[in-house]
Amino acid sequence: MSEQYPALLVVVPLLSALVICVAGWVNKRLCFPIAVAALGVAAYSCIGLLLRVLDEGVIVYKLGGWDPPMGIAYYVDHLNGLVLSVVSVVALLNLIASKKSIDQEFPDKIGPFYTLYVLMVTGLLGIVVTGDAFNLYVLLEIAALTGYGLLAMGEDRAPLAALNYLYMGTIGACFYLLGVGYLYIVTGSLNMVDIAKILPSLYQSKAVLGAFIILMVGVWLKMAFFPLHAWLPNAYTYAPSAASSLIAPLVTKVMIYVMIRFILTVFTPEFAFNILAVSDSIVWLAVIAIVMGAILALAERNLKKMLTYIVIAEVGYMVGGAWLGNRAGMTGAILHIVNDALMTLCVFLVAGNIVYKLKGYAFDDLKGLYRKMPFTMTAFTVGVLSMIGVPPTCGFFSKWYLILGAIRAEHWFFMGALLFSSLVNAVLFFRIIEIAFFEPFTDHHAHGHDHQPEPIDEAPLSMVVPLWIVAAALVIVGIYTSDIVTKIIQFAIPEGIL
Amino acid sequence: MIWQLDLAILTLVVIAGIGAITVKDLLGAAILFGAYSFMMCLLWSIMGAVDVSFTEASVGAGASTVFFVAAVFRTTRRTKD
Amino acid sequence: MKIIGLIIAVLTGALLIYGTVDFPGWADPASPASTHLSPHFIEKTMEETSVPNIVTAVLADYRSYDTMFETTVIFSGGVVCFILLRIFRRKEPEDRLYRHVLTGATIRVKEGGKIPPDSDDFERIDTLWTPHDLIIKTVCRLLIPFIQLFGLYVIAHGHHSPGGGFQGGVILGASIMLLAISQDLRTAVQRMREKVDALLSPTGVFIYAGTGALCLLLGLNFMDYSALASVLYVDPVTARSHGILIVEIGVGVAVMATIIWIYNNLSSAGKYDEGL
Amino acid sequence: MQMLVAKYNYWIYITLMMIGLYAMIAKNNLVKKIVGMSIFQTAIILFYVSIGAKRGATIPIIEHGHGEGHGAGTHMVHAVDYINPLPHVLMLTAIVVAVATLGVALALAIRVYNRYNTLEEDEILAQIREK
Amino acid sequence: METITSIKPLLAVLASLLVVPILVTSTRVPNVREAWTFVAATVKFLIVLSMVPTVLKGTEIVYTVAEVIPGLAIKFRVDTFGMLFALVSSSLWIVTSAYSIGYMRGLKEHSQTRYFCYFAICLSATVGVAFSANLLTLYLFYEMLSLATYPLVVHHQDPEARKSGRKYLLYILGTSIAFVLPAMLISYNLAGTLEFAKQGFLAGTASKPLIVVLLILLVFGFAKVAIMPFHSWLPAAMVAPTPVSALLHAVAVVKVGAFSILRMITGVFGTNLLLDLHLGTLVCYAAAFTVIVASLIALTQDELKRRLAFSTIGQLSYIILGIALLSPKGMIGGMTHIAMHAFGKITLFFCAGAIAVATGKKYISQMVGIGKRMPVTMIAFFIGSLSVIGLPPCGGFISKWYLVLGTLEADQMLMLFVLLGSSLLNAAYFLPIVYKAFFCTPEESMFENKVQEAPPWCVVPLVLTALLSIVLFFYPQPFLELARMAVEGLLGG
Repeated sequence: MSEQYPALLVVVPLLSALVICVAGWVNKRLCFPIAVAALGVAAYSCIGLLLRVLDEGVIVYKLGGWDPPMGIAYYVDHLNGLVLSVVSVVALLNLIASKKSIDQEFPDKIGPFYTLYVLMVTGLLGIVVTGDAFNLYVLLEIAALTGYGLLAMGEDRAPLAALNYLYMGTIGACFYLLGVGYLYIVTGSLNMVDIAKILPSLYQSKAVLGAFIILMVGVWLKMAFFPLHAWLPNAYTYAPSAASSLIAPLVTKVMIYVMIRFILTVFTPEFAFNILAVSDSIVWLAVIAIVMGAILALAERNLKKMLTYIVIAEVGYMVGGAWLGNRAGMTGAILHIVNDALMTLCVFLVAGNIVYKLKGYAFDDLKGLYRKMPFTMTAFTVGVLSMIGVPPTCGFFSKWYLILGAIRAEHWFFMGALLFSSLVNAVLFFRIIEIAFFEPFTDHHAHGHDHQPEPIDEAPLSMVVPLWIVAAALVIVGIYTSDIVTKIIQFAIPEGIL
Repeated sequence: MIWQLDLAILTLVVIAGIGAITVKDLLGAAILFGAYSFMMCLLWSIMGAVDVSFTEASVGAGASTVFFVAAVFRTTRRTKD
Repeated sequence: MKIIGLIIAVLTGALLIYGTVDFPGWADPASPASTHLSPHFIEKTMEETSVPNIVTAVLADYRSYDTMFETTVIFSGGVVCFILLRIFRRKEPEDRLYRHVLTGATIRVKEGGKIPPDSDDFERIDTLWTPHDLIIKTVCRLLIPFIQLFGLYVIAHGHHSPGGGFQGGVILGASIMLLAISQDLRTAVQRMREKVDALLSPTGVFIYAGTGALCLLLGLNFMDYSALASVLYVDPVTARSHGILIVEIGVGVAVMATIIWIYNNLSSAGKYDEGL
Repeated sequence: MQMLVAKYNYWIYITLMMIGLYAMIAKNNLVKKIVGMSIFQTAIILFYVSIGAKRGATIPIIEHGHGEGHGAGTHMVHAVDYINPLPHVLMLTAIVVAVATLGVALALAIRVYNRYNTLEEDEILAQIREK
Repeated sequence: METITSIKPLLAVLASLLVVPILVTSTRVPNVREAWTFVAATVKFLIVLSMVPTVLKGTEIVYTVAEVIPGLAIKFRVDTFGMLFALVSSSLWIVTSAYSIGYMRGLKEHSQTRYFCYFAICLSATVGVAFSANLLTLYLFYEMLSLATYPLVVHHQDPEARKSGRKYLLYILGTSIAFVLPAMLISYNLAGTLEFAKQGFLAGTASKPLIVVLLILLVFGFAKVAIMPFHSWLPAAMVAPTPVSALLHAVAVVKVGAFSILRMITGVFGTNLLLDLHLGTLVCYAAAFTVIVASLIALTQDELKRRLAFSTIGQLSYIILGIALLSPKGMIGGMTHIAMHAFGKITLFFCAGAIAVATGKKYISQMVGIGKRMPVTMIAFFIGSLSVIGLPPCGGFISKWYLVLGTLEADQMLMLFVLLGSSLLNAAYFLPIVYKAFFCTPEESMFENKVQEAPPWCVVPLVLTALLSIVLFFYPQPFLELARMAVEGLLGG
């Protein structure tokens, strides 16, 4: 069966989503196990696929048995394999962790919610695995549509925020589609590898340039790259916690993947870095993105919204890293896809747990949380350390490569921006930790010393255990950075990039 | 393909498009959008894309417009721009 | 905002027009798009799938994976509309309005009051101003079966003429929408219950994806319909043709149900009352 | 001039896209934005469809293909005779995506209207700010 | 140089880390909890001690934990210099634990479990820094220490403590992220390695301006050493409970800073490189400035702990100064000063804490006549002062002697005067306290008769450290020997 892994990882969740939708009308309790099983199979296939790629190199899977470029084909290489595994594992963990909050927030719409959840994961996995530019668009739209639905299910401003996201997301997807159209008109092909073969003779073509720009702008819109980020904070803040902790870690990261895929495979680094000579300005944009994200985050007094601005800053990390145009920077960007997915998941799961117990996430609600929810907050601390970039958590190591890339490219401002954002993260999170650790929980003030400890009121085990797994993963991935880099990422980057 | 017809319809499409976004009544905008879609569908059949124009006729001019009308009825016709 | 919008639109337009400079001429038969992949599709389709309508063949076979997700997109659109709008526990108003169909008189029924059950003479309305036009109702009633028949034809004849599952599905859906507009939503929902929509919609997609998965189970790649040959007892090329038909039916079912589902939710804002 | 003749189609499509894009960004009314979105998407579809256009070719349904199926007796098919079918296929998908997006967008607009009782963005923002 | 592979360094680090879960679970039974603290402290000390003979033989103990970045591992290497530092900190942990018990119980502090847990983590980090084989590992433990001290600094949880905590983190974390991290990466990019080498791994890889930039980044980046202008966190952090101030701000934290800078100068840049480029002087001036200014500020402080804090700032710069002289004697002096100052200063802090426990007084002006009520404490205080001033018969004399020799050897007369002048200043801010404590008329005394010595848990440790300070004058061999070997290894080997 292992040769069918590429198909399974998309088809199983898709079919299960349909079954869940039916099951939602029959027996609501069936939905969750089916969803877990489906994502479990997907995660199994993804990891199996990654292991196969490590053994055998690039795997081509022809859908419908048609040879590319006639039919649609998957190209699974090291880059895909890695991102696929991350996406599927993150989605699975979040699903398990979110069950209680889903039950709590949508008692009568459980079926459709799980349907959308699994469909969204299908879409994201499909985006990552596909080797066809147009197919990517369709899957993009699946992920986006389900995302709008999931995000809009939140509290009162959520529909408006989701509608704004929809406008921006649609513009982004349309730009992407236009870019693909421009490429199609000059190459006549939709298959990424095939396009890449035809393109070198067309590098001077204005159409290719136009295609490139419009495509990148589209992808940036979707990943909320500054200054195209305006839709993101509200959309993620007011979303239900199960949705925000799925979407925040994955969607931006998958879009970064798309960008890297287009740089590396379709347009080739030669075109993107050498012929165009725009990398420097894009890194500058990334610098602004990081700095602005950090500053905007500083101004927030609301945990979840603050996290969303950090997501924006992190997007800047990865875009900048990818566009530094050297091996270290690209390694950093790819590594950061993995790490950032995990750490964003970690902090958003914490936010979810807090919302589940406290129904609020303004800073004032967080007082005394360390006593009240010690396990959640311990995991939060690990996530925070990773976000700041303290070794041996994984956040440090991707930052390591990004900074190294900046040094090798002699782009000091990017390095400065990375350090600045680390510092701001430290300020941001220690502000929270201070409130949560040292301020008493209820309004009964700590008179003198030796007051009675608050009773522990931890989130249920099914939410804490996945959270702890993620927190542990942050450290483990950090320690195994060397393996990830030498065995996977090194092969994901073409030889041409030094 | 007759380019005069093509050009004429293209002009109408642009007019319908501009009309749809400028008219100060959402129901009117919905109907103009229907007209726009239908014009579009004509254009495509001129280009020989019969399947696409068939789809646009049923979806763009049909279902989409109905959706618009439904939504306008459920909300309001009022618009400031 | 208007200025910014204008600037962005003009900039985008300028970029796009700049890109067109290096385009091949419009409708140029020698353009890459017409010479790279499409000749294969045009010349080989009959041989490989025995479907004369190339669009159908490419849609449901060469690029069937795309189309599967296209169906999934509309399905997810339906689910999203449902999850966003549908209101289950709505407080019923105390007074309910009914119209006596034959006379057109409106009756207000106080809380606890009932109209004779099993009576076709009364219909539930929600506002005093609810239009009622016999001509439209009757004509539409007459028209709907033919529309549906045409829809079925479009699905079934997709191999040979323009059309296929998607267009047919929309037409079928439109027939029910017509019913809902000409009568009211309650009548249409009585014909096709919400649950039926909600079940048919995933079922249609399931037919599609399930066919693909069946190929996978039969030992070939996903969506490789030639694997169906052993099940259908035909040669692989005909099996492809049949496979296309099966998935087109799936598309039709899914699209029909979903379009109706979306319409129902939109037109009643999730309350499933009289609709428009 | 020659370029104008060869390319004017594209330019009109781009004009349409600009109309849609402008409406999406600049309009204040949420449903107007959705109209703009649909116009934008349709214009892109138009662009794609026109890629497939081919002078001197007919619709992509093979003549003499009816009835006898594949195999013996089929006429030789020449690519120049038929319009490029690939963009059509893609655009069928795109239309479906467009209608699904439209449905979702309208559903969201209805939700927003139910909450704020208006569709004007500035009025909604004013309401939010008031709180 | 011979090397052997052994897991002992890792065990030494883990000993105090692994005890944390046990401490957490035994919150309800303070006696068990504190017994475990002692067990861990002893075990750690014994492990460190067990490595001493090997190290004294000139063998290095190496252990690689994990290769985290290709070619760059989390790795321990126990050399003589690291051993010196580990020995100081792990031995003082035992004493401080005892003192903590007395102090925390005496003042009925809250959240004692948290206190002991983070204390244990701090010690792990300190020993980790001591045994680091490369800059990455050092950075890791350095950051760990910064974060683990934060809860200790903010122990009181009142607004003042939180403000100080913020300041502490801003300085420590801020400088390490903004200065050390980029410097580390730039060095890595230049040299391709971060492994500490005898003559530095940067030698011959970079131009002079770049070296200067890196030197500045690394010297000021390790802000724990409180070189001006990055010193003001240290007085602020005095809000912490006294044992914390004692161990962390007189011993572990600040000494980790000093240790790190010594490592940078010797292991990253190498003395030869700095000598060639005449960069030692640069650091010298920074340190000398800090020495003088800090001593002057200390004179003006009325709060005892703050005066001690500024004294610490000055003394730390002695260490830096000693190393930056780049002469063998000076380096020996600097390294030995880590140990000598640690014993002296911890005594002083213990005394300050004991006074606080017994009387609640924090200001020097309120301590007139205290010597009559708490004679043991104040005699210990006197001994500690002598050691810090650098007078016989205390350990501090030994290190200062070598420092002075170092200035002569390096022909830095200016530095000689700085040292001597600052010793005078030291005397000026310590001895009056002692004088007023003992010699005053009964009318002047500010204390009632009922004031007693602090509880034995407090007094015994401070007597112990005071005695050790004296013992180290007569028997400075372990530390002196280790320092001499380290310097020989660096310069001669």
